[in-house]
Amino acid sequence: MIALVNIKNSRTNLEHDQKKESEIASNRKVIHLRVYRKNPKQGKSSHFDKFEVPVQRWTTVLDALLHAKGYLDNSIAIRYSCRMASCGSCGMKINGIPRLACYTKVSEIDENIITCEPLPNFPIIRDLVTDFSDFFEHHRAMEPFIHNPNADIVDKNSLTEFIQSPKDVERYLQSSYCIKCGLCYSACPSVGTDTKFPGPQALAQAYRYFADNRDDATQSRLDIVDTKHGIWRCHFAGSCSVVCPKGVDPALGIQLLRGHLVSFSKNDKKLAESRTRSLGKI
Amino acid sequence: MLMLKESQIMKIHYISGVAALFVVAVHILIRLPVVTGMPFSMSLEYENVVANYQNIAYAVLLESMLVLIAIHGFNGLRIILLEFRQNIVWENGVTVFTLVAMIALIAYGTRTILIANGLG
Amino acid sequence: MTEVLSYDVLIMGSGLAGLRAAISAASVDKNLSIAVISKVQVMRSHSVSAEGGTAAVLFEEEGDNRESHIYDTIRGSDFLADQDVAERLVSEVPFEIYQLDHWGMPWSRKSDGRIDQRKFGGYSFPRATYAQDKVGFYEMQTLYDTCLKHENIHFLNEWFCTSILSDGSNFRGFTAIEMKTGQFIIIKSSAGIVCTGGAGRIYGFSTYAYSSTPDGLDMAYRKGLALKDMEFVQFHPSGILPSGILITEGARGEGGYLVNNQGERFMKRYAPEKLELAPRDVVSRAMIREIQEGKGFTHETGIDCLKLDLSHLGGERIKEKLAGIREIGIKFSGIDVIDEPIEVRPVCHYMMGGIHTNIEGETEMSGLWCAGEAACNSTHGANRLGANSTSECLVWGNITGKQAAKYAQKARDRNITVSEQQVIEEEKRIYDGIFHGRGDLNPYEIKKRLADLMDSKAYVFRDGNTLTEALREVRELKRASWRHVDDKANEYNTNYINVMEFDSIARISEIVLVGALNRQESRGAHARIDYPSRDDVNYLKHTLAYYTHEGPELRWHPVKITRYAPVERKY
Amino acid sequence: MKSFKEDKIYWDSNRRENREGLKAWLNPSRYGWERISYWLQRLTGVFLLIYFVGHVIETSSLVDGKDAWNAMLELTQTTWGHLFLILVIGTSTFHSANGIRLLFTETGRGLGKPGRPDYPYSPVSLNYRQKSGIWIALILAATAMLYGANILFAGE
Ligand SMILES: Cc1cc2nc3c(=O)[nH]c(=O)nc-3n(C[C@H](O)[C@H](O)[C@H](O)COP(=O)(O)OP(=O)(O)OC[C@H]3O[C@@H](n4cnc5c(N)ncnc54)[C@H](O)[C@@H]3O)c2cc1C
Ligand code: HEM
Ligand code: SF4
Ligand code: F3S
Ligand code: FES
Repeated sequence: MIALVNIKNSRTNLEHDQKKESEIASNRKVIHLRVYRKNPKQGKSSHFDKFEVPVQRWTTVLDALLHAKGYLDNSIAIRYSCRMASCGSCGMKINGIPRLACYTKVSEIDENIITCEPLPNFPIIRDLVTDFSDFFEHHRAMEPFIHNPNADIVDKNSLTEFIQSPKDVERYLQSSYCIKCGLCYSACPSVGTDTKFPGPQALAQAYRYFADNRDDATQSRLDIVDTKHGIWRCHFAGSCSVVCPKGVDPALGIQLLRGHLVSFSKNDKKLAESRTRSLGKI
Repeated sequence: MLMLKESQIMKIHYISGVAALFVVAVHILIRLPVVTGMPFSMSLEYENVVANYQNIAYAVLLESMLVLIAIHGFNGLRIILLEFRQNIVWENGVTVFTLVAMIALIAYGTRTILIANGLG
Repeated sequence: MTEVLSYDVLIMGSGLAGLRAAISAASVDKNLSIAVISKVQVMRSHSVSAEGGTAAVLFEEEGDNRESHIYDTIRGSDFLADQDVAERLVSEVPFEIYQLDHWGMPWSRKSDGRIDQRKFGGYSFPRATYAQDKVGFYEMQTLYDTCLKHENIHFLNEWFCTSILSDGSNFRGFTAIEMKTGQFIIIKSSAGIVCTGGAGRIYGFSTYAYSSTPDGLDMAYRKGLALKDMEFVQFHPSGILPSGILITEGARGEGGYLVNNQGERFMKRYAPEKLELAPRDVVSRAMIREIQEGKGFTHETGIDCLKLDLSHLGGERIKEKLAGIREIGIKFSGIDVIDEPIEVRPVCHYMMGGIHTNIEGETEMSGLWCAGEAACNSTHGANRLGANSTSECLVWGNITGKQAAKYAQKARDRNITVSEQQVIEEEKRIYDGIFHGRGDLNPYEIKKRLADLMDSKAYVFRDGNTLTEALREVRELKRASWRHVDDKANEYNTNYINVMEFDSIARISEIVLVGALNRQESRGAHARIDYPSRDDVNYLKHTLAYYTHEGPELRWHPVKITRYAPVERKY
Repeated sequence: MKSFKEDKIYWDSNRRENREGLKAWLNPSRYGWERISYWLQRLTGVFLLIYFVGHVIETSSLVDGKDAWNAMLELTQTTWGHLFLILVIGTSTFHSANGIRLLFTETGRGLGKPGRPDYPYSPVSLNYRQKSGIWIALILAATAMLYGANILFAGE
């Protein structure tokens, strides 16, 4: 069935390629990448290394860093994985603002020098890599899971489904966009000094589960955040929402949750009805 | 230590803030030439001020202003200091310090009002 | 002295399969200590990138039925799937969907509040359960958050496993490097589950995360376990240029068209009935043929491609159901899919092959299970249907987690001993062999050459001569004198980790090529130009590859056929 | 064996390494108007508290009789003293006006509702209402300062 056509199916022919190459070369330019270097275990001092990296229209800061790592200095420490802004690994301070390296195109940054530093508010492990343990612990402290006596399905033969209208989903969906990249945590001024403050990411998750109508732990969720270093240490600086790459808007969730804490907002959440599904046999 | 929930403290913070806004407004209006009919500097003369203090309504106003702003302001300070360092000694120290400072200031201000009332 | 940790159940990998296994093991017994070891932090696994959906039969009252899901899966696999396994998948997956719903998964809903489903390639009913176009991400989030409920699940984040420990026939643990400190650590356990995911980074043009390297497969292979069906690599029709980031099949499920440079919906000539929603192997081949016939576009990088047109779906629908795709298009391709067609090209997307397991996910080593994309329990045969992989991860994550926990309960009081010899050998391999190895070639350059080779010579269409050539070159690169590690620090030494990954990439690429050469037929995702048709007489069987010092040794393994006799696939 | 309980207390151990610290409080740039509002609210709050304490002490000279009071007035009713007072007027106006805005927003009013964010994302909580609130507070403060200056310096 399959026609016997030229196997070189991947990049057509070479001549064609070369012509294109030269065309691209003409709009290719070079940027200067300044990378923060420090290994706390081997001395306190830090410095910046400078690299010249060729870039194209679609080159991201992550691409540029990986080019530097692969061909100029293998020892740059950097954390990355998905390269499509969905894993949250590559947060760093790029030209002064916390951003995802894979989500920041070189062409979006006006300057010709790109400075990469580790995320502030996270302890530095090495170079651009920071320690997220505190951050994850803060998330965990919010009990980010559904509290509901029926959360675990016990009887595999009688499956139930919670009835949730698209509207119900919309109440919490935005907060569940969070990829735990920590950008908000590093932009927030309260986190800058308060180590026990959960930070915008964790508080947004507190709101996410609070607003989910499958969850019935409404009061205990409020109690978790209503502490000395809890939700009230947010002063609506809004920087979390400014830097969030996923549109989570943690500032919104936090303020809404506070409305419930001072009982200014009415809580009209009704627990979702759970309906049994009939199942046929194979 | 004070057994208030943080949300209750913050409610007090907000309410005292807004209430303070009203009393301060009155306090300042009374000083304004449009209201008093005299130039600002004149309204500050000793006799005028003492007369003000001896007006009971005004003294009550002053006292509530003193209390409201002290509560609001020192709680604000407490918030800032709490965020500054986190360990038990510091945290308890901050609470005690701001409470004591608040009470001291209120007491000191109240003394002025009371004595001014007794001034001939 | 090497530090030794011990747990009751060890799970390598924190993707969908790994997290599902952890929860399921934890709920068997509160007193078991369970460790999830991963070379990335918990929510960074490649599974978060899965976009389109999870296949399950939910609406039997509306005409769907499980029989049909089973048959679609088997037909999609070009009859290389083990039919009992496909049946197991289909019968268990509805439970997983509802269970996720109970744990907080934001499934997209119908207006009456029930879980919604969308069309997907190769199915005869819309049965891809979706949550916008971020299914994998939400599933990961739900599972991770639910893991946090269990006090006995411990996360060892950013620990890079290097080998499997055994005492000949029984599993004994893993060796790992804690990346933060660079310490070499032995983790002992009586039960283990390998969930290291796919190996798509053996290709350069790939939808996979950079972390999807074949370390897990390589560990099993080096330990003498078989890798099954490695020649079957799925190429997804729509990867964007130049990054290879995926445009989900859900985009076509929602009604997107593929067009060639004459503006024609060419799929009508290749799959008149299913059009763009034919299985991926069919669509990818059609696309390459269009390109070869000169009907492709040329992307500004000079790479040939076709276009995927979504503009007729309308802005509101796209924003609601394909928001992620739109974002990806704008950001990484400079195209808003609401306004313009986006350039796409077949891209390495899934490995049907993996560590050989049976229907329960057991490997050939007692005490060791394998689940998810790393496993080959033969659900997918020669070609996986979209949305069936996350299903597989969930189902076998659950199955293996339970089994491993029960096994660990029985073995709890036994003392686990790890032979000193094994550990010393492993230390030698990584420290003397990799860390201190000397040479002059930049390993990153080698990696690039390997990937380019696979991209051009083991792509959608393959042929004997090029495969032979590729194999020769891969072996050369494998033997070349790599510079190994420039970076000599202990702390977070990614250079070191990268070289270990590249090492496994070279070995696994070789297996893919050997398998592809050996299979002289065209079946599913494996299309040979020199053997253009399926050959059920000689090749209706699985390939097994075993480690030898010289290279993989191949054996055959029968396909389990229960009810459905192989027929020609037409879509 | 590392136990989970130990993992859990990480952040109680007061780790401050690489925290931005006071720099985060004191640098209002980079993040937009809400950050400026945060910065100003805090600075004006502290400033007002200091002034308030000073003011209570200042007025207490009343109890020591007319001479003490006049001596105090002498000290404060200078050009610098007036400028300082104008600053107090400005800061208290801003702090109060912005404080009222914060009172609403910090309890979830006027922010909009969570919903599906569309790319490119613009957070609803940082909406126009918030920004205009901040601007109004600034304008009010400026007006109050002008008015105050008028009164204070007119008296001389
Ligand atoms: C872009 C994209 C979209 C997809 N969309 C869909 C879809 O819509 N529907 C569908 O059904 N399927 C989809 N898939 C396929 C599906 O996502 C994957 O098959 C599945 O997520 C694999 O999950 P996993 O748990 O097996 O492995 P992964 O998620 O890949 O996890 C592997 C884990 O192993 C760990 N690991 C690896 N090596 C080591 C080591 N040496 N030491 C320690 N840990 C290690 C990693 O850290 C990681 O945690 C998609 C795939 C891609 C690439
Ligand atoms: C008159 C009306 C006032 C209102 C409506 C008001 C309101 C507010 C509000 C809403 C906050 C913010 C709390 C937070 O961000 O969580 C605040 C903080 C503060 N206020 Fe006021 N306030 C007023 C007057 C004053 C006065 C007169 C003082 C001085 C004594 C003062 C001192 C402070 C301090 C020190 C803070 C703490 C700053 C911070 O938390 O960032 N306030 N006020
Ligand atoms: S809320 Fe946004 S910025 Fe913060 S961690 Fe989540 S995705 Fe990142
Ligand atoms: S930046 Fe911080 S102060 Fe509040 S609004 Fe965001 S958490
Ligand atoms: S690499 Fe995953 S978010 Fe950037």
